Formats: sequence, structure tokens, C-alpha cells
Amino acid sequence: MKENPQMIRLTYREAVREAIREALRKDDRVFLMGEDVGRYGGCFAVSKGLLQEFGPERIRDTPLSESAFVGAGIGAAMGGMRPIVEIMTVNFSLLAADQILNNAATILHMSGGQFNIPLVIRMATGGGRQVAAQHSHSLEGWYAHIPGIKVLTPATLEDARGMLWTALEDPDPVLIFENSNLYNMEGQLPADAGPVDIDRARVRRPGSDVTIITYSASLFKALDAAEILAREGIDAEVIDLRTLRPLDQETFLASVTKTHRAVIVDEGWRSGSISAEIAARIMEGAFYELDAPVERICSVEVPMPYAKHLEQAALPQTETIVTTIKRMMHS
Amino acid sequence: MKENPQMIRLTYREAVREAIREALRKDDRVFLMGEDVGRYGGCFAVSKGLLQEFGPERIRDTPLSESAFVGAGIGAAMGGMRPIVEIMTVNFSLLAADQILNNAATILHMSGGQFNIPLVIRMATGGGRQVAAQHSHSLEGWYAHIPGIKVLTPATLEDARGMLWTALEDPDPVLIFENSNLYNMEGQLPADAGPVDIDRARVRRPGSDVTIITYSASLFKALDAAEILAREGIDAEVIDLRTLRPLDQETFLASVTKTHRAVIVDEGWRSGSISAEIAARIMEGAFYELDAPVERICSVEVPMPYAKHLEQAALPQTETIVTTIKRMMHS
Amino acid sequence: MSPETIIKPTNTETISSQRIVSISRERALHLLYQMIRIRRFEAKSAELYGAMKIRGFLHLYDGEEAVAVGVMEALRPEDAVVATYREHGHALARGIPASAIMAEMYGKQEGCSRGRGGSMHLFDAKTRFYGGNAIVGGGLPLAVGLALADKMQGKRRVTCCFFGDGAVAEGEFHESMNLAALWQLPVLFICENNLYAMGTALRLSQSVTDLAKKAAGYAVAAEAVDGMDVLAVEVAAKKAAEIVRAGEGPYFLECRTYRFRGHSAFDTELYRTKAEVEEWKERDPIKTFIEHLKNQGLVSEMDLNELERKVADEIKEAVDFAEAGTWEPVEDLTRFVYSEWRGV
Amino acid sequence: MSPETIIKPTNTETISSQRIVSISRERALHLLYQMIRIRRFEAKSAELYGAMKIRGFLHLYDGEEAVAVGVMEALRPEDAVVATYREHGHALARGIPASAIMAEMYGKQEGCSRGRGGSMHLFDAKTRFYGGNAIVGGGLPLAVGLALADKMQGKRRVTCCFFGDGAVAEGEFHESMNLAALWQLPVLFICENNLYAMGTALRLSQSVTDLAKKAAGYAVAAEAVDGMDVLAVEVAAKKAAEIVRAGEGPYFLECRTYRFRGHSAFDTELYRTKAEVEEWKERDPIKTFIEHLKNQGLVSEMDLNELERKVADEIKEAVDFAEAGTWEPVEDLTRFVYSEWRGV
Ligand SMILES: Cc1ncc(C[n+]2csc(CCOP(=O)(O)OP(=O)(O)O)c2C)c(N)n1
Ligand SMILES: Cc1ncc(C[n+]2csc(CCOP(=O)(O)OP(=O)(O)O)c2C)c(N)n1
Ligand SMILES: [Mg+2]
Ligand SMILES: [Mg+2]
Repeated sequence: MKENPQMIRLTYREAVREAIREALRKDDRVFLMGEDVGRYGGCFAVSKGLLQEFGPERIRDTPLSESAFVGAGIGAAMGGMRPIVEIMTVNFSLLAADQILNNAATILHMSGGQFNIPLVIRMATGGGRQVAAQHSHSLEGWYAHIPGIKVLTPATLEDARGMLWTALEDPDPVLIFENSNLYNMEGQLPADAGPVDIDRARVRRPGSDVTIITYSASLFKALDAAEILAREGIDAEVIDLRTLRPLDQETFLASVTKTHRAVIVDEGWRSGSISAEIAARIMEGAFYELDAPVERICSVEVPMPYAKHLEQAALPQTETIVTTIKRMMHS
Repeated sequence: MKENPQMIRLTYREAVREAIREALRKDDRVFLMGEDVGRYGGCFAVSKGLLQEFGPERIRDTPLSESAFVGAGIGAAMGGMRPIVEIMTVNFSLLAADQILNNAATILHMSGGQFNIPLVIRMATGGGRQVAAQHSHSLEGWYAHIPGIKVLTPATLEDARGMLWTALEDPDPVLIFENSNLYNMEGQLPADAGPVDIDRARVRRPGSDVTIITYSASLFKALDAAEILAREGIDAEVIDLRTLRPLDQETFLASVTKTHRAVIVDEGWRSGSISAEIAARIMEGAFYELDAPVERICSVEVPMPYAKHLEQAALPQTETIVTTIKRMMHS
Repeated sequence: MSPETIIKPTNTETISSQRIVSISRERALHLLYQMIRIRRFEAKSAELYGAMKIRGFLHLYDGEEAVAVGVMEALRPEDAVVATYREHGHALARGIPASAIMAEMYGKQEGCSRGRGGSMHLFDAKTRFYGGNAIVGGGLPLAVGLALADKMQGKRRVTCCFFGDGAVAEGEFHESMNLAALWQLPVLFICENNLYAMGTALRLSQSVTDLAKKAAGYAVAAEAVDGMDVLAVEVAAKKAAEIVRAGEGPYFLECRTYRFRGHSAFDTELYRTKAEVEEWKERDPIKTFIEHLKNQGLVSEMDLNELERKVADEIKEAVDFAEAGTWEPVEDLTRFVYSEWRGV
Repeated sequence: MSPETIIKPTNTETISSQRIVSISRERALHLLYQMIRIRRFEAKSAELYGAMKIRGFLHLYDGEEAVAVGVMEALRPEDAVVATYREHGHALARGIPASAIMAEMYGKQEGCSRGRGGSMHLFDAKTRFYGGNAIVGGGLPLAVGLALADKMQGKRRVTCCFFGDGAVAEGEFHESMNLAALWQLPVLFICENNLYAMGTALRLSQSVTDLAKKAAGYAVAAEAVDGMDVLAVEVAAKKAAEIVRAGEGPYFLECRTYRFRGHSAFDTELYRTKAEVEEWKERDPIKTFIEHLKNQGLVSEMDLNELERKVADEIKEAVDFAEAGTWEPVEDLTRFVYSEWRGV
């Protein structure tokens, strides 16, 4: 890395676009396929301009056939390509759930190691935009239940820019979840920003009193909460999981061993969430280090309502993180 | 209930069949629909004979169209019927995952309470029969993540016989998972056995030293383990969850408060399992009662292999329960 | 990169047009009223979206009014409707009050889905309006099930299912068509072929773009109709509904139409030219219907003015109603996840 | 309740038969050998299932041999194959050694899927055999993707995808046909229409039972062929594969056949009569081919005996190989969940 790399200003959306563009340039086995990725420019404008640059073979608009084009991604990956399949929104991915679980996640195993599937599936996730119960769920933690796939949740510009190439180099199927609330997030990135690892969680804010474990868009709520808490003398460590499968438990166990308290912030529904898994692992790996039970701040278990006040009430909020931790510190 | 009800001997399969037959007799809005439920007699022979008794309108063979016939079940339920939809095996239910999550689980909410969906979906689940990675998974715990549906896992003959009617009376969608290893299980049941509640877990064996929390086929491994442990002086309480959504946490928290130790036995894959949820709830609700961290015995995180020795190694086993608990008691 | 070809409004050449049908002044005014109501309601919705009173996704129906209005004429109160996320027009034509729809989009408790659904999820038990479904193709199996329930209960009712050209690519279309045909269920499938699924032109999503021809693969009776001609749609839908109601199985009606606005409020319309849109606007179902009626001497400028005034009043009332509506208490957030009653 | 109608082996009346094709003795013996290999292999598998050496689900191919054998003749080594859970015949005809298949069903490490897949999941990289898929319809999108990869890489290869009549009802069939046609991909779709999906007769699962007609809805070239006639299948498949290989898009070949045994080892066959099965056995592809070849003076009893001996040896070797195979160490259970390497 350069000493003083030139910094550029860009959005999360642009970071993802740059990552796709770089992959398309570097490796002609890479192509992007999905609904409206071409002429329309992507339902979240992520792939805008790429059709013009790479043509309709490599920026491939598909019909509304989630199961077939995800399955075709699996087949193309086995056939020597490196497809990036885009599913507009995680709720629609259920139409391709069979291909994801029964084929992508199992074929390497069923074939005794003969056929690996170097496929990347990207999709938008998350609530908060008032698009109601068929467009707003956060199922990334749910997908993390499935062995055979990897699940990435880039929260930062750096990860949005860097995780894709690493995922493409991975021999196995990788799902990347982009929280749609992040696309407009702006920030700085070195002009030569490139691939990042997908193995480790990251401490985004060091602290000593309590560990907040989170991922994706909730990271920023957690960081905000940590700032508020800092003003009250509570020093929170914030961990960005980055990858939900496989989970880097070493990082969060080490943190909890230091802080003795943990709160998990997770936009998924509470029951059977990835936050339950993290709580269970903390119990299994750091039980005797805990000064208080691990707490979870999740989405309320309700199909996402349209009305803004209800939707916001259903989602984890900075304020809840603050009050939960304050209560926890005083108990 | 009679004082001395006449007992009959039957299999789990027959108990389910009797439950379906009773429902068909009691309520002419009830019908059974699914692949090969009629002429073939059901892929696990559950519905054998019902076509002859009730005719092809009410024992309705469907084409291989999981999404459409599950969706049609939802529509028929809204249209005044009480459908029982059978999906042969939980892996195939992924083809209908969109209908289950995006429609069955959300329409009541999206319609502001106007349209409830009194639908029952039955499916077989579970490994252990060497049918490999596309027929063997235990996804009931995974489905339990979804608000808007209920998830039942009858383990006993009584529940196999009694849960269906209660589920049909429920105004909302209920998924019933029948572990395919149980179909041949034989036992006694009162001739007049009828509906049972679906709200509460049950203590299947009282004990004082440790709580084993489990459900479905693993119940019998847990009970076997408890017997073995009893011989060594360890008195295990065994809880059958019966319903995975909503979870009856009162029952298991009360037990843990008594025994101070808990082990969860769950045929699902470990990460993000229902057992993680239970562990998290025990931490949240009974942390200060625990003498040791809650342990989980789950399926190994691998697509189910065909070879018997590998498959058995992937599944939770009685022996593992015994050794885990012994280790736990001595720590 | 501009769209490779302009899709000309000539895809109706080979299909039936019913401009010749004779019609009473009363019916003419009724159809016109319904179409204008929808057009103005959509304009107001767009405006309120701009004013951030309405949020989320907003899919407007401008240009397609003749489809919803023509088809609804063929339905009876006891029939059922399943629609898409572009369903304001269907909801209005079906008889859900504009006020309840507007309140829904405001997210108010008085909305037809209590503010839980929003623009894409209008529901109404009274008119048997089963949504408002935002999963493309997701409503088709529901319609099959509703029809199955009717058939099993011996009720002679039609379930009318609207979906777009894009939905035809989904597996659920295929499965639903087959099931409905196999079981001879009373489903009226209405394909609103507006030539685009978001930004994907039909020729980029279907190997066979003559969608009515798809029905042959399921032995389903089918017809393609000029969806810009409300009378043609009405005649075709009535014929189709009669067949369906008579128990002769499902029917597939392809209505060839065009959407004048973007897919949703976010659409920058890179995939088609302004010229193409303008060319289609020549065939605006409202404009051409008015011309036709004027030529026939059936309506006058005065009629139109009165109609517009009535519509304006209705829409103003709707907005007032929505504005005056109340927010559901946050404490009620988890209501309607499960029913609040048990039993049969 | 007995099946309502006997489905007569007359569903081939209207389709092409090639019994008239002239054929060399060498080719005749080759085709016969392949079919007999499969038949005997299946018999041995059934026996070993009874002896509990093979477990899980076992779907046998008796009666359908002409399909796999005829079609494989049209493929080249560089082509790809995607099959179903009833795929022993395809695997054998494609050239996976019988020993590796048998060892797989024993669950041994030497099996073609290392004992991880079993009967339903035979895989083989060398012959580009991509499974063995036990989700009905689940292989179709994979085949589309393999063909897409070939097309994008400029490779003139065919991906041949086998599936049953039951799979035609699945949404994935519809989506895959459309995608393959839309993108003009080199997929050879082979529908093995054996008239039943488990216990569900075709007429109870399809509103249109003439499956080849489905292809018209996607503008896919199609033909139905007598699947009990290996020569007919071969001729049709070769023609189809040529078209596909030439880049003229996908092809749909319906092979009308019949399964002599139950669906799987668990099937009690309540859904069809013995008489129906017997009637179809009259058209046994092996029996009738032998008759034909004898009539033509192309093969003798001696040839047949030699052939049977060769097959018996091969199968004995396969069983010996499987018996002598080793169990994968339990410690290796979690291998092949993820790859053991990284990088490009
Ligand atoms: C299963 C699914 N995939 C993708 C989407 C995103 N999406 C919403 S509408 C739409 C286009 C649908 O086109 P069409 O069916 O022609 O209906 P139209 O919008 O033209 O009325 C898409 C891709 C969705 N809502 N559901
Ligand atoms: C998606 C799915 N649904 C159901 C099954 C269970 N099942 C296995 S084979 C089969 C019948 C398939 O029939 P067909 O496609 O005609 O193939 P055949 O067995 O006749 O060769 C069924 C229902 C399955 N494996 N996958
Ligand atoms: Mg459209
Ligand atoms: Mg078949």
C-alpha cells in the first residue's frame, strides 16, 4: 500500500459498482446477471453504466425467473465462469431458495469434492424504507444457517469495495448482502482500494466496558450509541462481524473476555437469529467471563409494516442500544 | 376423558392418518392436497386408504408444483376452506418458501388483520435414512424464525394424533413437521384420543440434575440418554418442546431454574439453530441460575452424506448426550 | 446507450378491437368516470409522493386504466380480485373507496390495510380484494386457491387475477396455469402486457412475446385484446368471465397496454425513448375514448367538466380523509402477526 | 380402488419410429450391450438393496434403457450431462465405470461421489456428469448455466439435461425453457415421459399431456419419439444434438417410455394395474431390439450369450470392487462442505 494513497470520495453504491467493474476488467470469466442490471441500471442503480462499458453479454438482464437464473449461475460457475448473480431484494431470493440450499450448498459435498461452485450472489436487504412486508426483511442471518455457503455483510465502503473480489476468488458460493439503506452513504476511500479479507470480524471502535456485536447497517447505529455512551463514561467496543458464515468467534470472544459484557444488535427477527447464535457461542466460549447475560437488540417479530412510525419501532435503534447498555452497566 | 379408556396399538403413521381422517369427517371444509397423497397413498403411506374413503376432491393429488399448490392452499384457506397441504420432504418446501414467508406469514399483517390464513402444511423432516443431502435436512428450527407462522413438531403418538385438529382450528398458518424416522414407531393410545394443546412444552421425564431440551425424534435419544444417566446417578429432566414457534420458554426456564444445567438436543445444523435461540433465552431468562454454560448437541454442519457411518456421525446421538452431560456434571 | 428499438404501438394489429361496439351514454360516462378517477388519483399520488406524504414504492397506472376498468365491469360483487403492486386502479375500479386507499398510502389507521400495507398492499375484505401483492407472480397461486375454494364449495364465483408481462417468466405462472387448467378452476387470468417489466422489454424476457399463445401449452382458452380500448377490454372480459363462471375452466386474457410513467418513482427510464412513450400516448385510453364518444355525440364538454369536478371532489375528500386520519399506536405494532381469536 | 384406466402403450402412435433405419452389426451390438448392461446392473442393484448393501432411495431404470443409450450416442466427450435421481442408466451409458457407481451405492470412498451421494447423486468430472439431482426439476437451471458458460466461452458443446414427465409441472422447467430459448443456449432437453411421476399419472398432472407441444410456448424446436426404440431415439437425438451444437438454440426431445418397476423400492404400485405393466413389457426396448436384430440376421444367440457373459463379468467386478472398497474415515465427515483450496 502507498504511504499516502490518494483518497477519493464516493458512495457505497459506487464502491460496489467499482468492485464489479474491477472484477469484470480483471477476469473475463466474470459476468453480472440479474433482473434489470443492464438497461435499467440496476434497481438500486448499482450497475448503472456497466452495460455501456461491458455489453449485454457480460451485463446480462434476465427475465423474472429467480430460480432459473440463480440455478444458471450455479451451472455457469461449474462450467468455468465466475458469475455475479444479483437478486434485487432478499425477499425475492426465496424463489431461488431451492437452488441455493439444495444445489449451491450441497453439490460440492454430494459430488465428493469434484464440483465446486465459484458463484457470488449479491442481494439487497434491510428495512427502513417503508417498502413493507414483502421487500424489507433482513434474512442474511437466516441464510447463515446453511453449511456450504458463505455469507458476507459489508457495512463499510472499504468492505463494499473489497469483499467482492475476495468472494469471486473463493471457490465456493458466497452470498453478499447489501443493506439498501447504505447505498447512499458517502465517504473516503483510497483510490487504489482493493480486495479485503472475508475471514475476520473487525473491531470498529475499541472499548473496555461492554462489547457491541453487530454487522451491516446496524454498525452505524452501534457506533452512534457508543459515542453517546462515551459521553456518559461508558466505553463500548464495537465489533463488525463482516461475515456471518463462517462466524469469526475468536474476535468477539476475545472482546467479551476483556469487557465481560455483550450486546448484539441485529436487524433480523429475534427468534432463531444470528444474534441467538452469537449469544450461544459467547455462553459456550466465555461463560465464566460474563458479568451479565448477553442481550440482544433485534427487529421486532412482525412482518415489516408500511407506516413509518411502526416500521421504525420494529427496527433496532440507537436509543435502544444506549438504554440497554446503561441498564446493563448498572445491574 | 373416560376413566379407563380402551387403548389401541398403532404407529405414528396411523396416528397421523387417524388425525387426518377425523378432521375430514368432522369438517367438510378440510381437504388434503399434495403430491401422491391419493393414488399412491402418500410417499410415506400416511394417507393410504383415504382416497378410497373421501374421494379425489378431498384427497387431492397435485402435480409437482410446490409453489403453486402451497399458494393454492393459502388461497383456499382465505376462500373458506381448511386445507391440509402435504409437502413430501422439507427440502422440497424450499420451492414454496416464497409462498410460505412472503404470503402465508405476511398477509394477515399486510391486510391490517382482514385476511387470516387457516392453513396447515405438513411435511416430513429429518435424516438417518441414507437419502443424502437433498432429502435429509431438519429445517423446522429454521422455519421457526418466521413470525406469522406456527411450527409444530409432534414427537409422540399422542401429539401426532392430536396436534392436527388444533392446528386446523388455529386461524393462522401452521407448519407440522413429522420426522420420517418416527412413522414406524408403535405404541398405545386411548381409542378416543383427540386434540391436544399446541401451546406448551411438556416435561417427558422429570429430573433434578440437568435439563435436556429437545423435540421431535431426538426426544427418544434424550430419553434413552436419561435412562443411561440415571444408572449412573444423574437425574435428567427431559423437555419436549412440541412447538418451536411460539416457543414455550416458561417451561424450560422453570426447569433450568430447578436443575441449573441445560443441554439442548436438536437435529438441525448448529449455527443459527433453534437450539441457539433456546440457549440465548436461557441466558436472558435464567443466567444467574446456571451452574454451567448451556450446551448444544446438534447435527454437524455438513450437507447430509449418504454413507451410513458418516450420516450417523453427523446426527446427534444418545451417546453424545450421555458424555456431554457427564462432563458437564463433573465440571 | 439508447434503447435499441422503439416498440411501436402496433402490437395490437392482430387483435380484436371493439371500438365499433355501441354503448349507452350512461355506460359511457361510467367507464370514462372510472378511468379519469384513476388517472387523477395517480396524479395526486405522485404529487403527494413528491411532498413526502406517501413513501415507499409507488407504482402508477397511467395509460393502463382501460384494463382495470374494462375488466371490473365483468365482475360481480361476490367475485374475488388478486392484484399486483401496481393496483390503485384495480382497487378503485373494484370499489374500495379512494379515501381508504389514500389513507393507506399515508400509513394511517383508516387505510384499507390499516397503514400496514401501503401502496403495494391494498386489501379489502368487503370487495373481496385479496391484495396488492409485491412478489411478481406471487398472487397467481393465491388466485388458484381462491378459485379452488369456490369450486369445492359449489359457489359460482370468478377469481380475477391481474399480473404483468414480467410475471409470465416466473415459474409460478406456469404452475398456476397448469393447476387451474388441470382442475378446471374458475380463474380469470388477466395479463397486463405493458411491454416492460421494470426496464426489461418483453423481447428481452420472453422467447415468445405473443403471450396469449402461451395459454395453448395449458389448454387454457385465451385471447389478446387492445388494452388501450376500454370497450374492447370490457367485451373480452365479459365473454371470458362468462366462460369461467359457467365452470368451463380458466381463461387467459392478454391486455396489450403501455405504462406512461416510469416503473416506480425511482425510475430514470433509460430503457426506452421519450419518442416511444409519446407515440403510445397517442393511444391514451382516456383521450381516445373521449374522442370516440364525442364523435358519436355521446358526451359533451360539459359532461367532461362535470365528471372532472366530481373526480376532483372525490380526490380532495380522499386527501382530507387521509390527512385527518390517525396513526396506529406504536403499542399495537405486533398486532396482526397472529389472529386475535381462536376456534373455528 | 384400481386405477381408473389402463394407459395403453399406444401413446407412440403419432410419433416417429425408426425401426427401418439400417444399422451395422457392430453398432447394433454396441447399443444392445449398453442396454443390457443397464438392465442387469439394475437387477443387481435391486438384489443388493434387498441384501441391505445399498440403502436410501433406489430408483431403477428398467424399461427406459433405450432413452439413455440412444441419447448418449449423440453426445461427445466434451459435452455435459445433467440427470435425475433415476440416473444409473445415464451414468453407465455416459461411461462412468460400473464399479465406481456400485461403490457409490455401497457408500464407499471409491464411489464416483466418494460415498457422499449414493444412488441419487452420481457425479463424475471426467465425463462431465453433473449429477444425479434429487430435486425434481432442480437440474434444469444447472443445465442452462452450463450451456451459458459454453456459449460465453465460445465452446461448441452440448449440455444434455434429462428429466421426467413429472418435472414438466415444476416452475423451474418453465423458467429454464424460456431462458435457454431466449438466450439461444445449447441445451438438449430430454424429457423421459414414462407416464407417471411416482404414482401420479400424466393426465393427473398436466392439463396438456402431449408434452412436446409445450415447447411451442417457448419457440423451442421439439419432437416426440418412441422411447422404447433405441434406434429412433438415437436418430432423433443426433438430429437434435446437431441443431443444438450448431448454435441454433435449445431442443426439446420427448421420449415416450415406461418404467417397468415401481418408482422406488418402497412403491406398492397401487396406481396402476399389473395388466398395464405387462402390456408395456411387450414393448420392452431390449426384447424388441433383439427381435428386430434377429429378424435382420444381425445378431445370433451366440452373440447374445457372449454379450450377457461380458455384462455379467463387468457387474461381478463392480460388486467385488464395491465390496473391497473402504469407508471414508469418520474424521473426514466435514470435508467437501467447503473447498480445500483458495485462489483463482
Ligand atoms: C419475485 C420478484 N422479483 C422482482 C421484483 C422486483 N420487481 C417489481 S415489479 C417488477 C417488474 C414487473 O413487471 P411486470 O410483471 O410486467 O409488471 P408491471 O410493473 O409492468 O406492471 C420487478 C422486477 C419483485 N417485486 N418480485
Ligand atoms: C421438488 C421435488 N418434489 C418431490 C419430490 C419427490 N419425488 C421424487 S421423484 C418424483 C416423481 C418424479 O416423476 P418424473 O419427473 O416423471 O420422473 P420419473 O421418476 O418418472 O423418472 C417425486 C414426486 C422430489 N424429489 N423433488
Ligand atoms: Mg409489465
Ligand atoms: Mg415420470
